[in-house]
Amino acid sequence: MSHDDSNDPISINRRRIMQGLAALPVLGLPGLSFGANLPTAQVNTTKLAVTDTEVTVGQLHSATGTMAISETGSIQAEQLAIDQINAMGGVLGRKIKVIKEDGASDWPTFAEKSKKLLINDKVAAVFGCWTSASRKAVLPIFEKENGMLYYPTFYEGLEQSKNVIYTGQEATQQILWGLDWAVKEKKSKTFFLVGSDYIWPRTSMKIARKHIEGHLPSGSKVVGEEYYPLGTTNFNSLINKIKVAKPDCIFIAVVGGSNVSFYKQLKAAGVTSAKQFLLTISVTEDEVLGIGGENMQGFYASMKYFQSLDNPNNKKFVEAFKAKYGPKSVIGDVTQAAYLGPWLWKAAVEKAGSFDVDKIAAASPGIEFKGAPEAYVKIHENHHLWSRTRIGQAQADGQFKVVAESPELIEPNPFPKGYQ
Amino acid sequence: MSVSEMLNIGMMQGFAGLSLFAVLLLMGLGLAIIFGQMGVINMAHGEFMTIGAYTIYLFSTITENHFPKLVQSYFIFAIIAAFFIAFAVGWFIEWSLIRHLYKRPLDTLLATWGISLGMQQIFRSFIGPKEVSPTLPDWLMGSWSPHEGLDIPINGMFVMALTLVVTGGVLLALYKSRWGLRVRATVANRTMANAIGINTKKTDRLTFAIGCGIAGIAGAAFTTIGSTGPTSGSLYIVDAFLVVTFGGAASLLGTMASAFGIAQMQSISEFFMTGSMARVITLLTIVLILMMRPQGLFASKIRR
Amino acid sequence: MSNTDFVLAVEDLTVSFDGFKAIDALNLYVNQGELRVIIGPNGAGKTTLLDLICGKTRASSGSIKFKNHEMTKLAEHKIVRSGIGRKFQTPSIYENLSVFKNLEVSFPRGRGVFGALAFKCSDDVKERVQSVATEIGLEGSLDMEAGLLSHGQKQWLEIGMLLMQDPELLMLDEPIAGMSAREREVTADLLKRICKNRSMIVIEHDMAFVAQIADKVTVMHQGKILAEGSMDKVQNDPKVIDVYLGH
Amino acid sequence: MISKLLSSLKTWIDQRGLNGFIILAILLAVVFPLAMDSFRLNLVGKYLTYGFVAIGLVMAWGYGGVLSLGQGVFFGLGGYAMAMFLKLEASDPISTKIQSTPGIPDFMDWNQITALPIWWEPFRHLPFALLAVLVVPTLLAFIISFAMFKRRVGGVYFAIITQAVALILTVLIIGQQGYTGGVNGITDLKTMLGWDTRTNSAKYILYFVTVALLLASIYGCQWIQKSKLGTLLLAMRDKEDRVRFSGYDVAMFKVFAFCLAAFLSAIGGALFTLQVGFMSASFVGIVPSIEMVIFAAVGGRMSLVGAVYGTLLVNFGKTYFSESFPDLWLFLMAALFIGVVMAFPDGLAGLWESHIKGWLARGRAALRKPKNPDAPPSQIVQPDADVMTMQEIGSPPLARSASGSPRVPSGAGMQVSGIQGQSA
Repeated sequence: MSHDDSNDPISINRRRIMQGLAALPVLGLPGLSFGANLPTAQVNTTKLAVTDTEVTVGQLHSATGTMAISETGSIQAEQLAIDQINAMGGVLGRKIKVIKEDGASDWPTFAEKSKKLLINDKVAAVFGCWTSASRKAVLPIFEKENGMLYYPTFYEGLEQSKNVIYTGQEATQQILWGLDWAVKEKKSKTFFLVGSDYIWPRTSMKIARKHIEGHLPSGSKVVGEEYYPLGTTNFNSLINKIKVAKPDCIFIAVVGGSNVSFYKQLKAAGVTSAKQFLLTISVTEDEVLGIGGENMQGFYASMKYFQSLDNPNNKKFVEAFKAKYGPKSVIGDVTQAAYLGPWLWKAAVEKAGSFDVDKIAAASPGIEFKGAPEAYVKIHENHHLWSRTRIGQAQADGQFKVVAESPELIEPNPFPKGYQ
Repeated sequence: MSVSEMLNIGMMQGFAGLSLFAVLLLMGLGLAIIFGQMGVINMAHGEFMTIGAYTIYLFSTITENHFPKLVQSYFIFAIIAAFFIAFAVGWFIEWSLIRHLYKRPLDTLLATWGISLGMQQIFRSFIGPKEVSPTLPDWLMGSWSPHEGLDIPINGMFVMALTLVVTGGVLLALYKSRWGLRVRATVANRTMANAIGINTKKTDRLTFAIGCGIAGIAGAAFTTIGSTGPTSGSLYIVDAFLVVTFGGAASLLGTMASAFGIAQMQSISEFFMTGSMARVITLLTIVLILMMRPQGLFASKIRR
Repeated sequence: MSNTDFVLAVEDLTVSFDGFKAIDALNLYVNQGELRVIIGPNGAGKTTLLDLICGKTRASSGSIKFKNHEMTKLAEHKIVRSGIGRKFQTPSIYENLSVFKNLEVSFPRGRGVFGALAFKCSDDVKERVQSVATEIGLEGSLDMEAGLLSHGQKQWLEIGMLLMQDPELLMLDEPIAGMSAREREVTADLLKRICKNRSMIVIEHDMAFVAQIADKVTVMHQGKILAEGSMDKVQNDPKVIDVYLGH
Repeated sequence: MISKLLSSLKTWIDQRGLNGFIILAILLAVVFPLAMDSFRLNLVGKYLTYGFVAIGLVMAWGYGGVLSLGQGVFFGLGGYAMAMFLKLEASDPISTKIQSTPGIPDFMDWNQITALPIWWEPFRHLPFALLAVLVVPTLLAFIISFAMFKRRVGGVYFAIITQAVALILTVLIIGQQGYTGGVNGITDLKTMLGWDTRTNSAKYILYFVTVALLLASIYGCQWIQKSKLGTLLLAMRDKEDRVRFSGYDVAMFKVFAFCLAAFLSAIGGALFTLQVGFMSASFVGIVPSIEMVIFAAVGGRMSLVGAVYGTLLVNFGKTYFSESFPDLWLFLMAALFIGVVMAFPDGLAGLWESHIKGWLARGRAALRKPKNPDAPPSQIVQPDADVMTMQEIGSPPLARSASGSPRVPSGAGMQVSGIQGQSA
């Protein structure tokens, strides 16, 4: 991996002075010397797996099973971030050692492995999980064993934990601005909501419906709301229902293998971007790999990150990612969010001057990360990230063209009033 | 909604039912041969379909990179190749494992389950854990729109045509060829078939491999409507078994009837209720009918 | 239909398999204490008739009355419990159980699920096993695994298993098939002994054996009864001769 | 004196075939707790809850000849019944005050349900929940199997129909997430009647409760195997028609075997919920159901004790392989399944009976040259010379018939002959 200190994108609150100069090569180095001389007994009072030279963290994703399709990108991004941090000298002068565990797309296995990481391996932090179900399965364990989880996926919200940093967007961040944009730019009045049948699409659609019916200009309405079991491969009847309803906007949260079937069949039924406006919150560059750019072309996605984002941080990130994982690899929203995890953890540790989970949790709010590929992010009091939402239009080559970006950072609001 | 629009929707919905019928039949056909005729519970059926899908991906990649002029026509050759690759893998697996298990049908389930795990991991390790998307020829994409408001999916028509050809081929082979005669004789009475000089071992191997080959064709065809990834096959396996069981395992006619019944039930109920409820209702109906008629829709009455 | 004194009254019995009538409007009456032998060429429907009586196959139409009770609608185990025992063509015993267990399991007590759980092999059961084993000549092999018995012994064991249930009607499908001459004689003696207080239907091909045991012989052909009567009578019936020798 | 007592105890154990049982009991109740830290022990506790399913399958599949590919349904129902009780206890108005409707389970709140559904109400009471754990799955098993077996639905068909049932229930649970928790399941369970089930001491107690119940279940199943019912189940696998025409309602015996398996699975599920702290639809599906069959197959489908070892082995294998060879572990698992089916169709128990036991006995015999006190008492009965008539004429004992009739061992042990032949 090509890496030098100029790639150090980290900066934290207490070093505000340096932030303005973050792009300068040498300025990663203070992070190196900082704390390197702190004795282990001082930075680790809770018997975590931290030695004078090494700190152990866990990585818990599905490398096998149906979710491996999605989680592979997160595994790669986290590994990349950790390699970069190590190349810079690690955290508090300690190199990061990773213990990889396979959740195997099975929630009980996630629970078992998280226990193993926290109780047996005493890892200082865990980067992992993807589905809501796996997070829900491990959450009580993280809370009881007092571990720290960096969770990368955009998700339904309705959760907030001292022991979790949510590096993806919660539902309101991802959805509300996207719908506003659809009304403003695409003049959408009628919406057809489609989702896979589980908590994230259901909650997302609930929020979407409340927003459409309560907050968008009068006359906006939902003309259909449909859920299909995970793994459904046939959508012809659904597509006919959509044709009957003739919505201005199809709003989609279909996931997994179903995604591919949905878009291929949509195109085959003559529903193309030329005739129909479609906004999805579940298709990233990773999914387009399976769907095929030609089947997705012209449709829109509402995300906080697209690989094509034009900023220096992202250029470096994409370059480093491709150098490590091959020129054909793609980076989706979740992959980028997973990349943030180790960096945010490093920043929190350095701010707290300790690996102790309590101190990290307390230190996290307010931490800023200017080097994020998605550009500036900041950790909120509620352990979610302030972030911008963007609208991308799918291109034939599988990339998205960013057509709009929220002007402000959107505040994370996992328990949105009026949307429950 | 105007009358002509309702007519259009009605026609498209009718076509949706038919195309689901074709999909179910195509995925069930290979299994009907292996499970129905041989009694082998092939849990790796889905993975043989994945082999077919990856064959298309392989061909599409090679064509794109080396023979860009053939992009419009490679698909047909790839489907034929999918049959032979799946056939060869099936042949090998029959030779190495299945042939030792004919007397223990339930054990074939466990062994093929292991095969399915192993094959999924092979796909993941050697092709990659993410989904892929083969580039399909333009003529397979999009819809045929005879007039405004009516769109008939071309990939659906393609799958239907392919199903027709494969089903016809299987029926022809089973009832008109030497192989078919041998298969039917072996199913009816293995010992006697052996005694009259039929090499039942060879017949078994050929039958298993042909079943796998058809699964390969199905998987190849489904790249037009579904995903291609290490676990894509697992999306189809349960439906495939249901189709075959519901039809009455030993009868190809039954497999067809059951695929038709399930497809209509599913697609009509989906139109009037949510997808999840439609699925529950369809499955429940199947189980209730199977409880009342355990031998399946079609099974001949014989002296037991 | 009419009440009769017959143990078994089969009337108008028909069964068809996909249009093929294996039994065609058949009537058969068996008296108390009678030993009836059914003969006929292969495919005449003899085994199917036994299958119908014991409920293994369901009749398309007609009636089967056992002691004036209709049997055609009853479940198999209920038919057995009302007093009909049936031996299959090939010896049907539990190969991996001991001879003792084979007999014990056939004892008609603890036939329900929970009855079987609570069943105790009490002295009366042991006595009964002993006496039946003596009857069939296996009292010395009680601990032997049944699969190790000779073919003839297996046939006897299955008869013994039926005797454990003390059925009023005993149906035997080719009980001496595959037996040596000496075994056949012993079997004939056994059958004569055990038919003392019950009725029996025996299917057999061996005419010498039939002559030795039969009270009355029924000849079946193509699902119908061709002739019925004493051995001498049917042997001289031209129709019977035609069927066996003709065409 | 003591040695005499010991030897008489040994005879008592030998007579009842309890050797394997006692070794297992010592292993689970003494060796594991001493040798393992609380994390690993808790893992074993979790595996043992699958052990209930495996011994259930030994009874239903090995003995009853009824293969179910839907045991996850019963495991899941038992687990859900338990989870519903625990969830209600965890959802008191104070700890759920952040919700728009405090006092109901969190997932209901997320799904805009504003009052506890009526059918959840009785689950506030532990006795009802426990009753539901035992009764609901058994009843469902009864309904399914009664309908099928009365109509003689055969082995493979039955297996596939149970699969369909598993699929339906999964889709139903996921689709009705407002009432069931959906894909996520019912999570974040904390206390039972105020007793915190998440502490280390609670884990120890739950482990021993699991072991005790498992051993009791095995003992109960062994008792059933030795009863007339057990004999009949074996007899049915050999000659079903003979049993039927000896006046037994064969269907009801199969129903019993299936219900027993469901009953045991449900206990396992409830214990799983208690130990792991959540229950989700992923147990109800087809994949876990098949895996559970594999546990039993690896252990030996005719051996109760073997099934527990099989469960432990597969799960240890899964845990160890996936921790040590994260990229290869699925290959290793696949090889394990295929290897067991191909080489040891009777599983570990078969391997034990056919290879290791004899090898051990030889080793032992070689060690102590004098008389072997372990030799079983002579069972050979001398034929009585007076009643030889029928035996004389019978041909000498034949070898076991070579036809493909199902091989049925005569007891909990495994049949030795034929194993080599099968794997050749």
